[in-house]
Amino acid sequence: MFEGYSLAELGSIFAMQGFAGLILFSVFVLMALGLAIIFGQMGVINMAHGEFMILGAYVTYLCSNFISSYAPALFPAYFFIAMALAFVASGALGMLVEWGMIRFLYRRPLDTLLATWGLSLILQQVFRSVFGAREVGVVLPDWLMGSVAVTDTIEVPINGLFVMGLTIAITVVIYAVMFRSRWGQGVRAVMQNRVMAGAVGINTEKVDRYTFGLGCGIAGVAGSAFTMVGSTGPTSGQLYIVDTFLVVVFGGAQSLIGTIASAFTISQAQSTMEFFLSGSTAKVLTLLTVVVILMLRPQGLFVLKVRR
Amino acid sequence: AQALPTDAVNTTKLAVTDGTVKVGILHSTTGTMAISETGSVQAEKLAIAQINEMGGVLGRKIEVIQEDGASDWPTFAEKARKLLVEDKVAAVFGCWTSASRKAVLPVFEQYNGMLYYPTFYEGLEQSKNVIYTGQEATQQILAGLDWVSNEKKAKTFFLIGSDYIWPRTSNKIARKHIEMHGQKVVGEEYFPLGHTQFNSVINKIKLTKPDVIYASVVGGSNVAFYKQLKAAGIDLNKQTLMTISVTEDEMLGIGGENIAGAYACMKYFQSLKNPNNEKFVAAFKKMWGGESVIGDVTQAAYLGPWLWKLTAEKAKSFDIDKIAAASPGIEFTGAPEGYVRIHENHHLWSKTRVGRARTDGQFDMVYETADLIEPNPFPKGYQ
Amino acid sequence: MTRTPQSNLFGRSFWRIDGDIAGILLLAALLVIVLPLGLDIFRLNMVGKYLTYAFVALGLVLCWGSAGILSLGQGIFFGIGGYCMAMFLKLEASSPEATKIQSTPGIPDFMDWNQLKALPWFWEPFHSLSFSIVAVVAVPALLAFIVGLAMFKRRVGGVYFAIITQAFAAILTILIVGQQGYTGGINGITDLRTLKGWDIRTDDAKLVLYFVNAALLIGCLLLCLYVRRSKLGRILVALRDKEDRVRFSGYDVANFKIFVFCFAAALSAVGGAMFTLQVGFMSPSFVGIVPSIEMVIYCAVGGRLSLLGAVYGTLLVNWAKTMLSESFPELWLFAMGALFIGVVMVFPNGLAGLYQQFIAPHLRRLTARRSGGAAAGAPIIPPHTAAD
Amino acid sequence: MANPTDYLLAVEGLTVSFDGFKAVNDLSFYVDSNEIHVIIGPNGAGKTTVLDLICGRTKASGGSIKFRNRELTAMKEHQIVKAGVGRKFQNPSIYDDLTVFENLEISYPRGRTVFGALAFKRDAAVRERVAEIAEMIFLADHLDQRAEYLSHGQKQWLEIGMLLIQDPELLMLDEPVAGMSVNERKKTAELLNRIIRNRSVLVIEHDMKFVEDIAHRVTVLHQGKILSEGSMERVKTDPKVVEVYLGH
Amino acid sequence: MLSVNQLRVSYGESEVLHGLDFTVAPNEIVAIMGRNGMGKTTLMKSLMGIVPARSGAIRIGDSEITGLKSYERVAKGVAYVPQGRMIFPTMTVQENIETGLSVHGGRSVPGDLYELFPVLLEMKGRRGGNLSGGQQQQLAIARALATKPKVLLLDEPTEGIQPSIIREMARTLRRIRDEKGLSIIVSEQVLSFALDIADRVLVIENGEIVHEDSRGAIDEAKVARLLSV
Ligand SMILES: Nc1ncnc2c1ncn2[C@@H]1O[C@H](COP(=O)(O)OP(=O)(O)OP(=O)(O)O)[C@@H](O)[C@H]1O
Ligand SMILES: Nc1ncnc2c1ncn2[C@@H]1O[C@H](COP(=O)(O)OP(=O)(O)OP(=O)(O)O)[C@@H](O)[C@H]1O
Ligand SMILES: [Mg+2]
Ligand SMILES: [Mg+2]
Repeated sequence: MFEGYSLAELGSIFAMQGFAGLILFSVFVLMALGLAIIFGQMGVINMAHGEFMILGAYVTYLCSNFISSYAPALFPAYFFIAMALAFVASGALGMLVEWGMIRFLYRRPLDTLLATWGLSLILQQVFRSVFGAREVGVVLPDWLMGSVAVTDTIEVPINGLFVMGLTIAITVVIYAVMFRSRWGQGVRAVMQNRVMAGAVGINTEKVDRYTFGLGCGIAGVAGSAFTMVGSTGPTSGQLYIVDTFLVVVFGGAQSLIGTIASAFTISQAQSTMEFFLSGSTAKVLTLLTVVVILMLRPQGLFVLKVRR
Repeated sequence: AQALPTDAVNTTKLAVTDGTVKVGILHSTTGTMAISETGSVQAEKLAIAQINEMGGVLGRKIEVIQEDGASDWPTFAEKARKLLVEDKVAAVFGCWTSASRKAVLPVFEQYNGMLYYPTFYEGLEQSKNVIYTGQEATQQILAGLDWVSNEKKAKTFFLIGSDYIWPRTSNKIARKHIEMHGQKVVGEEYFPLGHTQFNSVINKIKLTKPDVIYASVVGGSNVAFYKQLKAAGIDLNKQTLMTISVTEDEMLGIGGENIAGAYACMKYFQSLKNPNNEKFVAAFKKMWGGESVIGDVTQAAYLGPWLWKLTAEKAKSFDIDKIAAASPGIEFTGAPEGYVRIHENHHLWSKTRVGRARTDGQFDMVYETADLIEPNPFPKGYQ
Repeated sequence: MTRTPQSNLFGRSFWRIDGDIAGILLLAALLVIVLPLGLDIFRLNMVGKYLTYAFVALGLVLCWGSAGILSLGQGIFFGIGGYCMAMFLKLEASSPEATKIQSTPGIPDFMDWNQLKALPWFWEPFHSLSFSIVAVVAVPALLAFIVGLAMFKRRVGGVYFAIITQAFAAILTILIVGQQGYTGGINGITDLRTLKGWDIRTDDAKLVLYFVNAALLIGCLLLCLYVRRSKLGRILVALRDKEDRVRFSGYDVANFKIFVFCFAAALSAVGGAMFTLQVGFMSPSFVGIVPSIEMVIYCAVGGRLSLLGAVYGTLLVNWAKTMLSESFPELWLFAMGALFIGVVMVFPNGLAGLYQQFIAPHLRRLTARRSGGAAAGAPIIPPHTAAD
Repeated sequence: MANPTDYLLAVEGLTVSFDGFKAVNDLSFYVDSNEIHVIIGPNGAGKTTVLDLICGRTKASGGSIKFRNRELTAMKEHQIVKAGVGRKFQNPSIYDDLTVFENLEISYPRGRTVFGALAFKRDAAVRERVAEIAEMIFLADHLDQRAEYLSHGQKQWLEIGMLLIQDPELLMLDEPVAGMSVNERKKTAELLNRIIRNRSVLVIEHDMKFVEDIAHRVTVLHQGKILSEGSMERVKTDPKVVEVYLGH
Repeated sequence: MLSVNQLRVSYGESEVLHGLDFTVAPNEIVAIMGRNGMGKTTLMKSLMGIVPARSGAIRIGDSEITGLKSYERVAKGVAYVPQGRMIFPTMTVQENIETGLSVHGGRSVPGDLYELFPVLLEMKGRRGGNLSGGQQQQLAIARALATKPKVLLLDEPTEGIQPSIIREMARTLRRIRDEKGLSIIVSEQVLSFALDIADRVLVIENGEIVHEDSRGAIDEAKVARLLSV
C-alpha cells in the first residue's frame, strides 16, 4: 500500500500514526484511571462507569450551551469550567451511590457488578428522558479544533494534545493521592480488612465515600474530555465499559503503573493493527491478544505476590 | 365519498369497524436505536393525524397501536406477531434497521400483514407484504457517484463504513460502479458499531489522498469520525467527502461545524424548496416543536400512511392481498420529496439528490436527478 | 443473609419425593398443563421463548451459585447453540429450488449477496440433522473446555474470570457481525422455515416445540439436581468457600471448575437451539455482553442458589419486561434497573430466598402436622450465604 | 545425595529464597515411620515455609524432598496429597457451610476425580469410617452440626480429622494447639499419640509443655538452618536453643 | 480508666455476654482468662465497637463510648490487637504501622516501636502478608501501639509467639505501661503469662465473670481449675 510515496511522506505518516497511538493511549488511560481507583483499589466492579463518564459529557454540553448563550465572552475558556463541573457532578452522584448502594455490598464484589449494571440502566433512561434519545453535539472553542503543523507534512490535532496533557495531569494527581499519601494507605487498608482498618482508627465510611466519589469524578472529567473526540448519547457509555475494564484488569488491578502500561500496550497494538488491517479485525485481534496474555499472566502485567 | 360497508372492505377479520380501522406503529422507543427511530414515529403519527382530519381511510378513522421494539430483534418479531395476531391491524408502519426488518419479515409473510418500511437500505429483498418507502442501495448510490465523478472529476475513492450489512453491501455496489468507470478504490475500511477512534484510518486517508471519501458510518461512530476528521486538519471544503448515512438527524449529534462542506446523497433534505415540503415541514414543527429536524428516513416514514390510504381507496378494501395487488402504480403527488410512485417490486420510484452540509445543520441541495430513478433491489452486475 | 443450619439437600436418596422433586413436579404441572390451558398460542410461544433462557439460568446456578464462578459470557454459548441449529435450518431453507433466483442457488441468501460462490467448508456438515444436534452441545462445550482449561489451570478466578468471559462475548459479536458472508452478519440467520420438511412456523408446530422445550427443561432440571446432590455438588460448594482446603484434600480443583463451566455452557447451548427453533432466527444480539449480563440477572432474581428459582426468575423478569415495554415503554429500563438493584441489595437470595423466609415455614408446619414433620415443601436448596 | 533412604521423609539440601531472602537455607532432616517429629524455632525461622515446601504450596529453589523415595518437589498439591501427605493449616480451614459429617465425607479418599465424584455413593463403608474418625476427634455427637458453629478447638480437631480420614502416612500440623484451652491441649496430645500407629506426624509448635507431651524427636530451626536436633531433653538444655528460642 | 457495666452482647439470638461489670484503673493490667468460647474475643470486639452491645455502658475515663464507631473509639484512646493478627497483607510492614498513625496525624513511626520489636525494623519493607505468624503478631501489637492508646486490648497475644519473646513481652508490656501510662486488657488461656503480666485476673465463664483475684493473692489452683474443666 506504500508504493509511490516518498520516504519523507511515509516518515511523516508514521510520525502521525505514532501520535494517533498516543492519543488512543491517553484516551484509554483517562477511561481507566477512575476505574483503577474504584475497581483496582476499592474492589467495586462498577459497570456504571461509562454512565458516569457520559454524565460528565452532558454537563459539558449544558455548560457549553449555557455559556455560549449567556456569557459568550467566557466561551474560549468554558471547557475548563465544564470539566470542573463535570468532576463535581459525577463525583457527587458517585458519593450518593456509594452511600445508597455500594457500601452495603463491599463484602460481595460480584454483586456490585449486578447492582451497578442496574444503576447504569437507570442512568441511561434518565439521560434519555432529560436530554432526549438523540445524540447531542458539543460545540468546542475554536482553539481546541484544528491541528498544529509540526512540519509541513506532519499535523497534530490540538484536542489530541489537550487530552494528553489532561491525562498526564490527572495521572500525577492520582498517583500523589493514592500512592504517596496517608489517604491512599487508608484506602488500601480499608480494602484489605475493613473491620481492622476501623480498629486502627481509620474512618472507613469516609474513606469509602470520598474514594468512590473521586473515582467517579475522574470518570466525569474523562467524559467531559471525550466530547472532543466522541459522541454523547444516552447509551454512549456502554461503548467504553469493556475496553476500560480490560485495560485495568490487564494492567493488574492494584497497580497504577500497571494500568498505564496496559493502556499503552493495548493502544499501540490497536492503532498499529488498525493501520495495517481493517478496523474490525484489528479490534478483534487486540482483544484476543489481551485475553491470551491474561491467561498467561492471570493477575495482569503488574502483580504484587503475597504468600497465601 | 360515503363509507362502504365493513364486510365489503374487510373480508379477512382485520380490526376494522364502521367507524375505525386499527394500524400498528412498530419502532424502538427504547434502547440504542431509539435515537434514530423517534423521527419516524413522529412522521407516521403526523401523517395519520392529517389523514384522520381529512376523514380517514375509506371513511374510517385510523386508530394507532404503538409497540416498542426496544432495539431488540426478537422483540420486534414478537411485537409484530402481537400486532397481527392479537390486534389484527390492517397495516404496520415501522422497523428501521435491516436486522429488525429481517426479523419481522417471516412474521408478516406468515400472518399475511402489510409493513411500510421507511429506511434506505441495502436492497436484495422484495416481498409481497412490504412496501419500501425508502431507497434501496442502487437508487441512492449510483446517481451520487456519477455526480461526484463528473462534478469533482474524482478518480480515487476511499470507502469507510460501520461494520454491518448495509455499509458493506452499499460499498460493494459503489466499488463495482467505481471500477466499471475506470476509477479506483484506494481504501475500504469497516469499524465495529460504536467505534470511536478513527485517527489511524484518518492517517490512511492522508496517506492515500483520495479524491473522495465515501462514508457510510452510522450512529455514535459518526460523531467521533467527523470530529476527528476536522481535528486532524482535513477541511471538508477542500477534501470532497460524500456520505450516504448522515441526515439532518445525525447532524444534530455531529454538530454542523464539524461536517459543514460534506456532501450527502439521498432522496430528501429538509431544505427542499417545494410547496409540499414547506407544508410538511411547517406541520411537523407545529406538531413536534420548532427544534425538531427532519431527515430522509423521517420523510419516507411520512409517506407510509399516505401510500396505504391511497392504495386502500384504489382497492376499495383493507384486505392485505388486495392492498398488495393494488400497490404497484400508486402515485402520491403530495409527497414532500415530490412525486413518487410504487414500482411492481414494491419499492418507490424516486429522485436522488445531493446536498451540501451547512454549519446550521441543514443541507443546500446542489443536485437532483432529472427524473425518477427506478428501484432495482436485485441489481444485476452489482452482486 | 440468613444461614440456615439444616441443609435439606444432602444425604438422602435421590429419588425420594422430597421438597426439590415436589417442586419440580409442581413446575412441570405449571408448564405442561396450566400455561397451555391458560394462554393462547401467541403468549404460549412467548413463554416458550422465555424458557429457553431458563436453560442458561440453570447453568449459572451451578456455575455461579454453587461454584462461585461468575461467567458474563453465557450468551456466547447460547448463541453458538442457536447458530448451530440455525445453520441446519437455513441450509434446509435454501434448497436450490427455493433459492433459484440467486446467482448461486443452493447456498443461504446472505452468502449469495456476499458473493460467496460455494458453501464454506464448516457449513457442509450442517446438512445433517444429527450432526447439528451433536454440534449444538459439543461445540460450546468444547469452547468452554478450552477457555476453562486455560483459565482454571492457571487459577484465574472471580472477577478476572468474569471480565475475561465478557471480553470473549465482545470478540465473538464483532466476529459474527464482521464475517457476514459466513454468519449473516448483524441480521443474523433469518427466515428459517422447516425442520426435515416440517414447517416450524405454524401454530401447531409452535405448540409442539413448546412442549418439547418444557420437557427438555424439566430433564435438564433433574440433571442439575442430580449433579448438585452428588458429591461433586458438595465439592463445588466447598471450593467456592475454601478452594485451598479442597486442593489439599487431594482434588484437582481446576477439573471440577472446568466441568461445571462446560456443563453450564452445554445447557445454555440447548437453550439457544430451542430459541432458534421457536423464534425462527438467530442473531448476534444474543451473543453480546448485554444479553449475557441479563441472563445472569435472571439467575440472580430467581436466587442464585436455587435451580427452581432460576426458572421462575427467568419467567418473571421476561414477563415483566414484555408487559412493561408494552404498556409503558419509557419505564421498563427503570424497572429493570430497580429490579437488579433491589434483588442484590434486599433479597440476595432472590425469589428462592423470599420463599424460604415467608412461605416455606408455613408449608413445613402444614406438612409437619400431616406427615410427622418430614421437612418437605421447600423446593429449593437452603441458601448458603451469598457473601462470597 | 539422592540415594534411596529407608526414611519416610527425607529432606535434603532444601533451599528457598524470596527475592533474595533465604527463608530456608540448605536444610536437611529426616522423618522416621511412626514417629512424632516436632519442629520448633524462633518466629520467622522458616518452619511454616518448610511445610509449604513439602506439601507443594511453595516451590523450592533447590534441594530435594523424598517421600518414600518419591520426589515431591516436582508434584502438584493434589498429587502430593494422594501420595499420602496431609497438611493442616495454621488457623483452622474447614467448610463452614457444611456439617461435620459432610466435612469429613468430602475428605474421604474416594471419588476424587470429576466423574468419580458424580458417581460417588454414601455407602456403609463411608458412614462407618466417618463415625470412626469422629469418635477419634471427640466430635461423635456433633456430626450433624454446621462446622461454622464449632468452637475454635473443635474446628482444629475437625481439620485433623479431615486429614486422618485420608489415612495419610505423613501428617503435618502447623501450631495445632494455638488458641486452645489447657485441657483441649491435653486432649489433642492424646489424640496425636493415639493416631501415630502406622503413620508419622510432623508438628510445629511453640508450646513447650505440649511439645514435651508428644515429641519423639525435635528439630530446632533457626534462620532456615538446623540449629539443634534430638530428644526434647537434649534440645531443651542446648544453650544455643535457650539463647535464640527459649530464653532465660 | 475504663469502666464496663451491665454489658450484654449477642450474635443474633444467642446472647454471649450476660451483663459484664468491671473497671480497669489507669496503669492497670487486667488479664481476662477463660476457656474457649467463653466470650473473651466477643468482649474485646464489643469494647472495640466491632460487635454492637445489646445493652450496657462502656466508658473511657468519664466519656461514654458505647455508641461510637471503632475509629472514634480509637481516637478516644482504645487500641486493639485482634486474635489472629489481621494485618494488612499487601502493605509493607512500615505502612501497616503507619495506618495506626492516622488518628493523631503523626508523620513517622516512633522509633521506640522498632526498639520493642527489632525484627520489624529488619523487615520494614516486606509485605505484611509475607511475614511469619509470630512476626505478624508482633506487627499487630506495634500497629496498635502506634495509635498512642490509653487502653490497649490484647486478644491472646501470645498465640504463635516463641517462648523467649513471650517472656520478653510480659516485661516490655509492663514497661510500656509504665512509660506511656496506659491500661491493658489482655485475654489469655495460658496461666503463666497471665501471672507474669497481670495486676489482676478476671475469669470469664459462659459470658459472666466468675472469679477475680488481684496480683498479690492469686489463687492459682482455683484459676487453673476454672480454666480446665
Ligand atoms: N513469600 C514470602 N516473601 C518474602 N518473605 C517471606 C515469604 N514467605 C516467608 N517469608 C519470610 O520467611 C521467613 C520464614 O517464615 P515462616 O512463616 O516459615 O516462619 P515460621 O518459622 O513459620 O515462624 P512462626 O513460628 O512465627 O510461624 C520469615 O522471615 C518470613 O518473613
Ligand atoms: N460470628 C459469630 N456468630 C455466632 N456466634 C459466635 C460468633 N462468634 C463467636 N460466637 C460464639 O460466641 C461464643 C464466644 O465466642 P468467643 O470467640 O468470644 O470465645 P473466646 O473466649 O474468644 O474463645 P477462644 O478462646 O477460642 O478465642 C462462642 O460460643 C462462639 O461460638
Ligand atoms: Mg509459622
Ligand atoms: Mg477468642
